Amino acid sequence: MAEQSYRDAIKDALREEMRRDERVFILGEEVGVWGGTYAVTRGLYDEFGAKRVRDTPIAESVIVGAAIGAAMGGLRPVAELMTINFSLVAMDQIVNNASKMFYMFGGQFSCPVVIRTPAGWGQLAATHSQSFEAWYASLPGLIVAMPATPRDAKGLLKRALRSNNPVMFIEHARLYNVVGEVPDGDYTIPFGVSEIKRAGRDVTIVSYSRMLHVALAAANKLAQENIEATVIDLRTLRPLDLAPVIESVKQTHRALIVEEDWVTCGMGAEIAARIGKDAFDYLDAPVERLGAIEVPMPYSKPLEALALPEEKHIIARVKEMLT
Amino acid sequence: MAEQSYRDAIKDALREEMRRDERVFILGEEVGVWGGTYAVTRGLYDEFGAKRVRDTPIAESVIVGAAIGAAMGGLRPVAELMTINFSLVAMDQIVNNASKMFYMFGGQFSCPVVIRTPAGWGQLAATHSQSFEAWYASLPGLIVAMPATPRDAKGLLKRALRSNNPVMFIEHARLYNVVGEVPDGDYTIPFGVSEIKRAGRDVTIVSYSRMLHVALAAANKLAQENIEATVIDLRTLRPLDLAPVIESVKQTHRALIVEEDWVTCGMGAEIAARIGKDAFDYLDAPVERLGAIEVPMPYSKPLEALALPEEKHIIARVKEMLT
Amino acid sequence: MINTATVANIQPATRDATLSVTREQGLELWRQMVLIRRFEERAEQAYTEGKIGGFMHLYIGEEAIAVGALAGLNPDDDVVTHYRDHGYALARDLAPNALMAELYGKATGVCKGKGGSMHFADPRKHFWGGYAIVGGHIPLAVGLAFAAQYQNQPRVAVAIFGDGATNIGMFHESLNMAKVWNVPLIILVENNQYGMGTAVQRASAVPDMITKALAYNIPAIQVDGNDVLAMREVMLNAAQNARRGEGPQFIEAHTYRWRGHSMGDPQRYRSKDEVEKMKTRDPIARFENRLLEYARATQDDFARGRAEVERVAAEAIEFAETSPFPDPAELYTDVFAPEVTNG
Amino acid sequence: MINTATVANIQPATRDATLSVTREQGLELWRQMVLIRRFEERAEQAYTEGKIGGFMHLYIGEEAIAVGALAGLNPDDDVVTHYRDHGYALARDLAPNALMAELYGKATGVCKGKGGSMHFADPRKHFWGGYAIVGGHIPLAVGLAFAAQYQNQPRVAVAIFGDGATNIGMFHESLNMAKVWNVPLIILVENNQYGMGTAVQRASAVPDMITKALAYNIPAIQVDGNDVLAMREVMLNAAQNARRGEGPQFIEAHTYRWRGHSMGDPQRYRSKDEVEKMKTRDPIARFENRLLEYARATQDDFARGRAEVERVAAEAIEFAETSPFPDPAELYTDVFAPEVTNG
Ligand SMILES: Cc1ncc(C[n+]2csc(CCOP(=O)(O)OP(=O)(O)O)c2C)c(N)n1
Ligand SMILES: Cc1ncc(C[n+]2csc(CCOP(=O)(O)OP(=O)(O)O)c2C)c(N)n1
Ligand SMILES: [Mg+2]
Ligand SMILES: [Mg+2]
Repeated sequence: MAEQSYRDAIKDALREEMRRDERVFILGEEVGVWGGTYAVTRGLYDEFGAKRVRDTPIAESVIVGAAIGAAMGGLRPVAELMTINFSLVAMDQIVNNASKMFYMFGGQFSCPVVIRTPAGWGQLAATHSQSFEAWYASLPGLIVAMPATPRDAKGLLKRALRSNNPVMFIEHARLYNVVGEVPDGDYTIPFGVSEIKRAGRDVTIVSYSRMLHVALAAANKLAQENIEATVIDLRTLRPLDLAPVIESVKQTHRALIVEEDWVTCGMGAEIAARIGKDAFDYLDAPVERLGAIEVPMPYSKPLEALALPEEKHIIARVKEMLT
Repeated sequence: MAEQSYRDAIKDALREEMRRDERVFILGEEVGVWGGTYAVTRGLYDEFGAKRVRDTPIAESVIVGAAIGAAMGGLRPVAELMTINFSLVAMDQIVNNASKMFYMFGGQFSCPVVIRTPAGWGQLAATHSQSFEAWYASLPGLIVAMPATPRDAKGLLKRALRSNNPVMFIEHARLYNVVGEVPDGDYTIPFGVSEIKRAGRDVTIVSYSRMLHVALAAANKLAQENIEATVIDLRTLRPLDLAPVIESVKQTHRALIVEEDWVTCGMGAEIAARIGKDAFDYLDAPVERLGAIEVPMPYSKPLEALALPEEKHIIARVKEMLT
Repeated sequence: MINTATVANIQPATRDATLSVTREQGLELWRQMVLIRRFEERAEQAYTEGKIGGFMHLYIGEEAIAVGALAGLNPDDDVVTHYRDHGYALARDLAPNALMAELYGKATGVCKGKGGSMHFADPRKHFWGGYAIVGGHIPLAVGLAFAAQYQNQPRVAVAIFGDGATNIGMFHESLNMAKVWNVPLIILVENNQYGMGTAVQRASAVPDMITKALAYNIPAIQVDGNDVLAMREVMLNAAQNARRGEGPQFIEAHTYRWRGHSMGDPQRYRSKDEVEKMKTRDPIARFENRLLEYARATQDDFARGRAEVERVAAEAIEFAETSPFPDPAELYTDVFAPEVTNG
Repeated sequence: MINTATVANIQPATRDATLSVTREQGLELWRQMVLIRRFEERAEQAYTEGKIGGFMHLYIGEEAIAVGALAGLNPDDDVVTHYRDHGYALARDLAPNALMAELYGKATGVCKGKGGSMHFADPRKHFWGGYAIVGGHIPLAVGLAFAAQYQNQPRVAVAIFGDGATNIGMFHESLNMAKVWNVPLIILVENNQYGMGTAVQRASAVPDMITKALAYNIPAIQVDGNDVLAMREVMLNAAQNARRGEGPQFIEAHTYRWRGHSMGDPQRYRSKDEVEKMKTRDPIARFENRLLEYARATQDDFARGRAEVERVAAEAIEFAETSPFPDPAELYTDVFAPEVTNG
């Protein structure tokens, strides 16, 4: 076990898989010479050369579409979209080609493509601060991973690179420098297995990606006031493993979902709906959701801060739920 | 009050608004000479000419984007997207321009654009049978209307054409021939007002667009077995008026949401989550959701039929809920 | 094949002199064209009888493009096409039975009935399918061409689509990246004069599709798409160039769509006269004349050929009619490929 | 302005002879360029001090394009640009105070602090904003141009963006539809040799952006973008053509980005030498020489002008520093425009 940043864990996953499988290659804007605008691919161009780490024009449709075509042709492409916001211009490729190909042609050929892209914010304003994981999670045929820790990022990405299915791999710009323990040697993490990060009797907090860390911090603070929260990391949003969530809610009788996305029609809606059904008889309070304020993201720093859910909101909401 | 088809009601809304407001014009693929592939705009080209009913190249990004620009320039464009599936290639324009413009520039200029597009199916296979209303309903800054009846289609569309905000106006290919009563003269229907279509004591069924009719038919059948359902039509999905739904659930203690979209992360998730919260103390059974089977839509007719929710599923589900 | 550097030289490549194939080859090309037409006429009839549903786009009148183009390719060259895909599938030798069954939505269909008319495919024949989003499949062809290049395989990939599709963004992004990456991609534009009801010049800023290749410095050529041998030759040539590392090649084939855009098109946008006039350029009739003149073909050959095709088309209908619909359980299969870790 | 029909004739339009403006006009253009540079240098410093956040793309070295281009337009011509928008906003006479306050995210900002560096706008000045999705604003300019045409107003619309943006689909769709609709659109491509870290020829199949106009039969011209008067002239000319109904016009302006793509760019993709060499073509210094030579300008004029600009930039900083942040309630305003029925 060594400590490693989320960024380096992802880079190692790419590097290791590129070493073991000639078919893996990377394409995207500034992934090569520049080394990736979030420096995730830095060094890979030097090691693997222009053939396998390929800079592209600013043309997300063909970045994703050509990745899909290359996958059909026997390769294992990793398409990097500089941010998830730009996936909007490649949306048709993801929805209509990647996620449907296997089914539409009757299972004749699959589409093992990995689309890596960070969500995030940081005074980037309305068009550059979005998070579309719930959209992607709505699509049959697409796997959606959204890891919170270096260990999961590496293990899930390696899993994705060996998968026979299209994977939307959503990173987070504000997690790249977060450090955590990463197992030594080769390992993968399966899709559709949520993880209990912390066990507590009073409330079940469900989260993923960056908000998991905020939820854990809030849980630690709550513990000082003798409120014990279970915190569960979903890790993949499709397949979505809610079994441990339901299990936990049966003990705690209360659930809070924390996401960075807008609440309306976000992941939390789906999770709340399912808890409301599968743990119906166990709930002592309504399932609560916490997410971003429903406005396009403003640039101004204090306004932006107000738009995002924070530790204090989680703490306050949990306390409300317990009274 | 006259009987009119959903198609003609929409056409009349367009015609009447074009007559009263010179700024209104229509653009889209085959809207002019052809008369619209679903014949909605048929006759308008003859009446208003090529200046105001404009055929475009197959280029959805510029169809929507130019509509937005024309709105900035003082016009009131109606962009028709042949089907909602093609909105994927215009997604960036809808999300990043239409829905954010007013906020991002500090309220300096608005974007009064109407995007008309039908959802639907009919052996059209995986890429042509989708329904993305929950995606659009997740966006702050965008109004999403999805009318079920000729009266609402006309009234909401006229409202949209006088609105100062961007409206995603989602029609349904399989409703165009449905006939219903349409008030005489000029009228509009406000956004964000759900309508109780039928009152009953036993269960609250929430729906919209085509599934509303299926829900009503099911409710009528259920009534024969002395099960009385309240059926509520949401009419607009953003703003979303759940007040009558909550009110009703407080009486019936049971709710079922029926949609044509996939259930996971669909509109039903949001509605179920809100009912679960706002009517928590009144629910005698979990909120239920019914929607399409979670697979890309198959072409084969019997398979397609199996993928879609039907009257009988609603009836069965309601009965389950009541036992 | 004219390099775009000298745009002024772009010339149509209509050649009508002698026969560039053997008698047997010629008769085989003819047979394929006739098969496509009869197959579609039978499908059209079945559609009218309500046995086929959804969108069905007929290729009647355009047969020479698919047949000639695929005759100019190797069987393992990758083909990606739009929804108007019957002609290509038949010319790539996909079984008429399985194709007709697909139209009927039967379990014996080439995609088990899940794809339908717009989504014929058979990867074993490097026929990667018909796609229904206009322009959405062009990037896939770029990727297939890249995969061949990456793996040092001598394959080329062909992206096929219509004049209307040249106006969408994905066309542009694909051609540009294909050229920058210098991949062995052949862009084949079927200019059948209309995108649905919109005549080319009402949708495109330039009347000639080859002009668009200039923006990417991609060599481009125009060809009479109703001349099966001319088609074959330009494709042979383009494939040769692409195969030897010269990067993307662009072909614009002129033809005319005899039928409506898809079943049920009221065709308000063109006159019956225009259609009748264009039908006089029937690629099959024209080729028959050439075969008679240059290849010692006889009316007997044609009669035998037609009878054979008739039998094949009838059998396809019979097969489709008698095949079972997919088992209801099939609804749930094929969402995800088996998740076997590959190491 | 060279029509694309005669592609062989496309020539750079660098003109360096006499002065085509009066002394006062010349000094004003010079002042605008100097203001843009000093404004940005001050912003750069403030960014380094952590007072400005997010993405900030500097225009330093490219000033002649914005200043010359807008000098060739009427004040009510519609302007839509990309995120690298400081130069255009200042050249369109938006208040430096409000712009700097926007960078600081203050309530007094031109967009109340909601937009930031990439989203300056003021519709009263027909400056419709900077947009941050590459190519995403080009369709808007088509719509604005169409609105002018529809309303019989003599305005033109200008879409401004970089070399890198020419590779995205929305560029293609926009140019094609603009030409088909013959709208008064001017496409101004700032070829600053890089899209982020990618040199033009690594991303574009053709090195000259004007070549892309061929695909739409749009008249195109290349101009030295570091020559403010040449810029003004080509824009005057393009605007005149567009205004008299000749449809879209395309301008490629050559320049060089002195700074990184945005703040914090490690610039691994180019050498310091290259940057230094390109800096010798400084548009401001070059124009000073011409003013000295042809317009009886003196070093005194420049000294006075610089002092004035210095004062304006300093005041902008002061204004931004002392302005309040938006009220928290502002977070919730401006999501929807007032829903007053208009009849
Ligand atoms: C993105 C998108 N927009 C619109 C459509 C609807 N549509 C299907 S085919 C077609 C016309 C295409 O014309 P062309 O490319 O010339 O091909 P042809 O049908 O003539 O063979 C249109 C508009 C679609 N399928 N996808
Ligand atoms: C669709 C999209 N893809 C990627 C980006 C990230 N990005 C922002 S600016 C830029 C480079 C644009 O270069 P160019 O068009 O030459 O303009 P310049 O910055 O040189 O002025 C990129 C890739 C984006 N904003 N939008
Ligand atoms: Mg066509
Ligand atoms: Mg640039």
